[in-house]
Amino acid sequence: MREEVKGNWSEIEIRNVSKYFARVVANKDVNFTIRKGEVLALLGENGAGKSTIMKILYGLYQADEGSILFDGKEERIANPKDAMRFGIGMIQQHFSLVFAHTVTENVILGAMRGIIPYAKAKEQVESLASRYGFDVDADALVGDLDVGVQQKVEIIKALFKQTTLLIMDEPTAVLTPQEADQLMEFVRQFVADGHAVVFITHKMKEVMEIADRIIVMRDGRISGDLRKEDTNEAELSRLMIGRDIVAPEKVDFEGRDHGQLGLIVENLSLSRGKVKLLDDIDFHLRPGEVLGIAGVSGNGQEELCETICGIRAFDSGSIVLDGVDLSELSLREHIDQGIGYVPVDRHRDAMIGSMSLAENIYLKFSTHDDWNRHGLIDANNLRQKTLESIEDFDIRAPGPDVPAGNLSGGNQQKLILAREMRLAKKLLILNQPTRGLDLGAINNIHTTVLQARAEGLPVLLISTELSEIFALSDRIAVMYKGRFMGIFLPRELNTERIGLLMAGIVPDDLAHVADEEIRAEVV
Amino acid sequence: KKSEESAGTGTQPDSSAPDGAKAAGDYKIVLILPGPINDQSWNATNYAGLVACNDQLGTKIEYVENVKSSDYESTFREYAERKYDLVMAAGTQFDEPAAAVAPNYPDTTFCVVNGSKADGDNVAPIFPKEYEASYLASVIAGNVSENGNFATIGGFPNEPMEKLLSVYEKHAVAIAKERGLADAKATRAYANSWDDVALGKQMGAQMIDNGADTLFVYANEVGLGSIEAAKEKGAKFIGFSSDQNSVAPETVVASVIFDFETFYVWAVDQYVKGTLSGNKVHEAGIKEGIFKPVYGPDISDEVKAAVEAAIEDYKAGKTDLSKYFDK
Amino acid sequence: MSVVVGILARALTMSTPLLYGSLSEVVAERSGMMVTAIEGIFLIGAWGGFVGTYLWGSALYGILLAMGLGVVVAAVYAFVTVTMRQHQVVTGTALNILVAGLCTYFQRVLFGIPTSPLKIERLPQLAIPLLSDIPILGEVFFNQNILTYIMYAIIPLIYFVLFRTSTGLAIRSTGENPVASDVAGISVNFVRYMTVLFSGLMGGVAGAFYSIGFLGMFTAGIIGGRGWIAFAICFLGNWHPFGAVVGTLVFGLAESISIYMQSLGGAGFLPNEFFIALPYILTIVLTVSRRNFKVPAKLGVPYVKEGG
Amino acid sequence: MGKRIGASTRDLIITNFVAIVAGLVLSGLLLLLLDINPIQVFSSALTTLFTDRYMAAEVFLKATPFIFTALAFAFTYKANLFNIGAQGQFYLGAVAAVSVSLLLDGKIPTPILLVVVLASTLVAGGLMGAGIGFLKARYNANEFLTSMMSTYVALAFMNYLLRTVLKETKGEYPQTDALSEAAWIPRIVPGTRLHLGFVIAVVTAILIWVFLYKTPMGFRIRAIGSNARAVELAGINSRKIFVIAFLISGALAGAAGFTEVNGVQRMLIQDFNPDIGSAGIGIAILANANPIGIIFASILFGAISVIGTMMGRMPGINVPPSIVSIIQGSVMLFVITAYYVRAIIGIRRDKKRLKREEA
Ligand SMILES: Nc1ncnc2c1ncn2[C@@H]1O[C@H](COP(=O)(O)OP(=O)(O)OP(=O)(O)O)[C@@H](O)[C@H]1O
Ligand SMILES: Nc1ncnc2c1ncn2[C@@H]1O[C@H](COP(=O)(O)OP(=O)(O)OP(=O)(O)O)[C@@H](O)[C@H]1O
Ligand SMILES: [Mg+2]
Ligand SMILES: [Mg+2]
Repeated sequence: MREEVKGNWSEIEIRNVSKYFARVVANKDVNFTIRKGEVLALLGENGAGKSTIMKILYGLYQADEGSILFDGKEERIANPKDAMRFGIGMIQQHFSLVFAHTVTENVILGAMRGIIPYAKAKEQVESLASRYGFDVDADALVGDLDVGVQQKVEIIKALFKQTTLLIMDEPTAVLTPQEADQLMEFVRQFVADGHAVVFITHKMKEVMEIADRIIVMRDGRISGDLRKEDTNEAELSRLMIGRDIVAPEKVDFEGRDHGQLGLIVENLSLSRGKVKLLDDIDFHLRPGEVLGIAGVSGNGQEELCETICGIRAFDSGSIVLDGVDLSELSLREHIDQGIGYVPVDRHRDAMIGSMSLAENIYLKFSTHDDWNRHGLIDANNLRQKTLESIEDFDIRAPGPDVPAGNLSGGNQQKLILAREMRLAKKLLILNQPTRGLDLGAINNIHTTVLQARAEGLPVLLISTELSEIFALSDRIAVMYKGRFMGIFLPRELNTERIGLLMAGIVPDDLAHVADEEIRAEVV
Repeated sequence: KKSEESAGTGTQPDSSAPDGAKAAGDYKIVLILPGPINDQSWNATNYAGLVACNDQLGTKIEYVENVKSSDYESTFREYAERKYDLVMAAGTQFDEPAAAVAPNYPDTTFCVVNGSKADGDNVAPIFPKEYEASYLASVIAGNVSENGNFATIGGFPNEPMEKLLSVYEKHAVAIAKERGLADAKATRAYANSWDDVALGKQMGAQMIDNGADTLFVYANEVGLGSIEAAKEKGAKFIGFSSDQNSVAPETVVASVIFDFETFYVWAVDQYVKGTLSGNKVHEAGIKEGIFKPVYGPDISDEVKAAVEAAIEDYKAGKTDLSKYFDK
Repeated sequence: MSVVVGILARALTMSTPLLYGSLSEVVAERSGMMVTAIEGIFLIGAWGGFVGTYLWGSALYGILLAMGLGVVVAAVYAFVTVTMRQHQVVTGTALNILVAGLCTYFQRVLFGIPTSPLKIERLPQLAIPLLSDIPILGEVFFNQNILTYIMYAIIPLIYFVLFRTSTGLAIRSTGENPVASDVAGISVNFVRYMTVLFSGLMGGVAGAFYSIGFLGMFTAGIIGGRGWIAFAICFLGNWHPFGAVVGTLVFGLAESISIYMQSLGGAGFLPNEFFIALPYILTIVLTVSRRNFKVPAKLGVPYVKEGG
Repeated sequence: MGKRIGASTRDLIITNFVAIVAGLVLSGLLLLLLDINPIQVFSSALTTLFTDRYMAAEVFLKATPFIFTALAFAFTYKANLFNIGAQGQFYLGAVAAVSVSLLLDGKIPTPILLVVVLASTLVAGGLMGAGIGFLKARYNANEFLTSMMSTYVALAFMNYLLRTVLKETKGEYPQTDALSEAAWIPRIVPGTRLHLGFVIAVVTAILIWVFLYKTPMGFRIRAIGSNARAVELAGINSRKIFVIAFLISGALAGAAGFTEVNGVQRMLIQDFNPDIGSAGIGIAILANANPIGIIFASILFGAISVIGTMMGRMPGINVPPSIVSIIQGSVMLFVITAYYVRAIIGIRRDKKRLKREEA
């Protein structure tokens, strides 16, 4: 028994909505309208309140003040079920999928009653997928899928419920350029069918590409409500941040002779079962150089970082840092060698949300004699160093004693970076350091990276964000199925070529230089 | 105030005051119990003894229940401090604490029920010779068993327990053999619990499956479970310590009860008369009349007569039970 | 032969309440709720079963009261852990202590201080015609009481509901990722309340089994840690109904065999206490040896929607 | 900032006080069912508690083992681990205490003997704890289950020893011989049973606080509770920390065996203090696992237990002993509720302030 679907509205008005969390005003007097047949972009920095206002519309949160009107009639949305009844679907910023279940089970969750006709459900899922050209195996376990495919599962999930308004919260954050393009294509098609889309992002480029109208939010308030034709990136950026942003300048790398210094990785291989996670990787990363590694995530980037950092063992090859063979060292000794590492998932790997900023910094120094005194933690010294970091890295926090989990994502990332920079005497490894961050925070982190480079630190930068790779790297490697597709100079590549390399295809005109030795001479 | 509310009512019999001044009701007496008085077993039995004293002797015995082992000593001390004349405690586990406290309070008499440690002028434990009761039980069992296969379950293995079970087993087997059951034998198990009823049932059922037709269990609530098993499987059960016939009249063919009412009255009366002296374990048994058989309808007159004969012989000193003890 | 049949039949009998308990725990834990109040629920079920039967003279009333009281304890548990989002282990500990006190206390309020045990009529052994005549199997499986027969039906039912219906899907999703349920329009709290209350219901029956089905009486020590065994079986059965069935049978058998050894007067070289500890040692060994546990990802984690 | 802390401390005190009172009121209402006047009973018990030195000292005596078992639970709780096997570790501690005392008493001077006995209880409880930690670290065995089950095993083991090698000389009952005076923990208040063990417990609690919050290892233990992987990637062997945390936890519970055997019971008997493990969990929660708070919460539980005892001894009234469990359980439950109430109050207050500021 399906419930009555009331999706035949033509516009939704959000009127004077305010939402207060205990210590923050997430939304204040928010007003705007969503119309059918339109892509509405919701633009704003981290913490601007974009997710919150949409969660209110979707019934996940309740507004403290204000109302929601469907074609001028006020309606109460007490929970997502109510929202679904109005044809509203929402894809969360952090996917809300059950990893242990199949695609079909995820899609039908909450959309069926009684005994599940699995075969029929599977058919429906497959037909939906093919309608939008999604290549998804309905029987696969979601946990086994790449994030790009998971994104598609989320979309199918929403569509399965006869969605007329699809809210997508930062859908491209984890996608490759190709995947992002596909997504945009889907959005256009979906809206063309007379539906509506709210597209949350803080990427200007996407906004200009896809939006019909743009709502800019800052500090929980609406700072702009514009048609795309009437605006430009600069204006949006000002509305979003409240000031202009100056990108950090990169001084060109000069080919200094560093002999055996820096990081030398030779014939590095690692397999799990029959799968080659790392396949014969060779490179020499010199002091003062940024080696960018592009590639679709899940192609061995994380494994590469973790083997270099000593977190993971490898099968064969060698890793030498400043003449020291790392393969014999323990994890602790790797760290003591002076390797700083910012992992891709800070919540899982690098941070303790319930502990203070100071304790998070101390985390990697608890065995260092100069951080302890008489067997006790040297609290004064720790506090001092934390304050220094807060100052140097512009971490926005009430003080060194607040829990790190209370900081926004960008500030958490700066905290991790601050700690790792203290450790990084010989090598800095960054895995997706700016994923999901806003412009201000990204800018800040890029500055730090370039400064480290200027001070002669070798930097290994992994990113799926091509603009970032191009902006920071001296040389670029592309990873595909655990292999380096080659190491190139930035000027040898463009988005299209990189896209092919990322798909495992070497463009003909590049073949002759796709080799580390030759590159070394070029440099 | 407290005297009006004290446990037990009943008319005051004219108890003869030992030194002409004090009546039974004037003594401050308390009974310390290790468990709750409604446990339907050991503590309840002792509590019944207390009520009987208050009824029959006119005493005003108070009680404390559920005293934890870490508080034994402090409880003794507390009542001694408050100048109680007689402090009773139900259970052998009180022996040591009583011995520890007694020397400091010479005016208080310490009486451990089931106690066996009597070092001091004011330490006067009373002890029911349980093996005499199990001896009576064995007379019944030996005569009612059809196949001579006896099963016994004890709570925890300890010396008095082992004695009483040995007497029961050996004597019952001997009688069965006399009756011509050449294969007569007894199997013993310990539940290692006093209160796991479910375990008692499973264990009882198992022993019946193993071939036993007559069960004898001395393990408080555990025994209740075994009765259930016997009932289910049609075996016979010899009740012990309390009248268990009523629990399952068809199954519990007879019980040998510890008449704690008589036992308590006997002990408290001795105290009131001034004969509950220290440095001595005051044992009671068949002679004192504290063990009584209670028969179900299926017990024949011959069996009853055999029990009576056993009692008379024992009273006359014709029976030596120590030969049944394991050495 | 009859010894073996006896051991098996008893194993099955003793498995029944454990299975009620562990199946209900499987359902609740699949939704992310460890019902650590299970020991208390068993106890109050045993008590309620006894009281209902004793006062109103029918085992049916006893079972109903047991279920009712089990649900009440479960409701308190759910309120504290779901609505108030407090720690499950801790809440269970508090409730178990409280329930133990309440049962003993009300036993005295209702029945005073009886000198002989209060007995009730046990549920009868119902031999199923024909089936019970099958050699060995018949005696073991088809000469049990009604609660055991109901259990036969409950096993496939729970499997079916968990894995073939949308209700089951909602339960499983809620334990794996409550956000997913929430976003899909399923109330996480509602699901968790329901599974916990169901646990209360089943746990109540399990408790009643001891007093009504097996012993015909109530004592304070009647459960004696068996609730925890059911709890452990849920883990060992890998949160699967069939796993729970296997786990319970293994336990019932271990207990039966250990009692058999004890009934022989000990196995000679091994002390009695070893057999008493055997089921617990077995749990530890299984916990250690069992690999690839598929623990529900959000087991024991309260669902916080709007933090701070 | 200062005002905030003031307000939340006030919330803490008020809500916990209300919780305790609520527990008492609930139990009091139940007493009416037995025609017992709760006000009379409680007030008379409280009066004794505050006027009778012996009874007052009993409170601290009872609190002593609670402090240890609560610390045992709190210690692993900080590492997000559950050692609910404190009861079993206590049993082993008690076995160690009585064995070593019987073996050595009279042979070495009392102070040295007591130190040796204490050490042996720490080792006994600690080893058992470490075993659980090891299974967790090595096999990822669920510590909740293993620690729970280990208590039953420890109990069986203790009973076995009591029946065999530790059985009293006269060989009757499953209990040990009494310790001679040379093995007693000295008493600190004349005319009461309060012994030095209480002081040791308090000092231990303070040391544990220092350890957890001021030392690198304490830091790691707390950190691992929140995010084991992050700690691991910081180059710290998390398995080792599991074992260490459980070792210390077990040792703390074992120490309760020392204070109970050498300070109170002076022998070991069957069914010895069967509830201090679960009480420890309740106390640790009451104190939010803060070692200093545990001292006070233990004293509260000590008082509940003494009040229960006194109520059970009032001549002619005889409150049933189960009331102690009811008070304990309901106080715990209400204290847990108080956590929630405080959180709600805090959020309300913050929101109100926020709206005021916005306006
Ligand atoms: N569950 C919550 N509890 C308390 N505060 C919250 C919660 N969720 C969000 N906030 C607060 O509300 C503000 C708005 O958050 P929101 O997630 O809406 O921002 P956003 O614009 O989506 O940011 P981002 O780009 O990082 O996703 C945040 O700054 C945060 O402080
Ligand atoms: N569950 C929560 N409980 C309390 N505060 C929260 C919660 N979620 C978010 N916040 C608040 O939100 C703020 C930032 O959260 P938010 O998730 O918007 O950050 P973010 O920049 O979007 O980070 P991320 O990139 O990781 O999403 C913090 O100040 C924090 O106080
Ligand atoms: Mg965010
Ligand atoms: Mg957001």
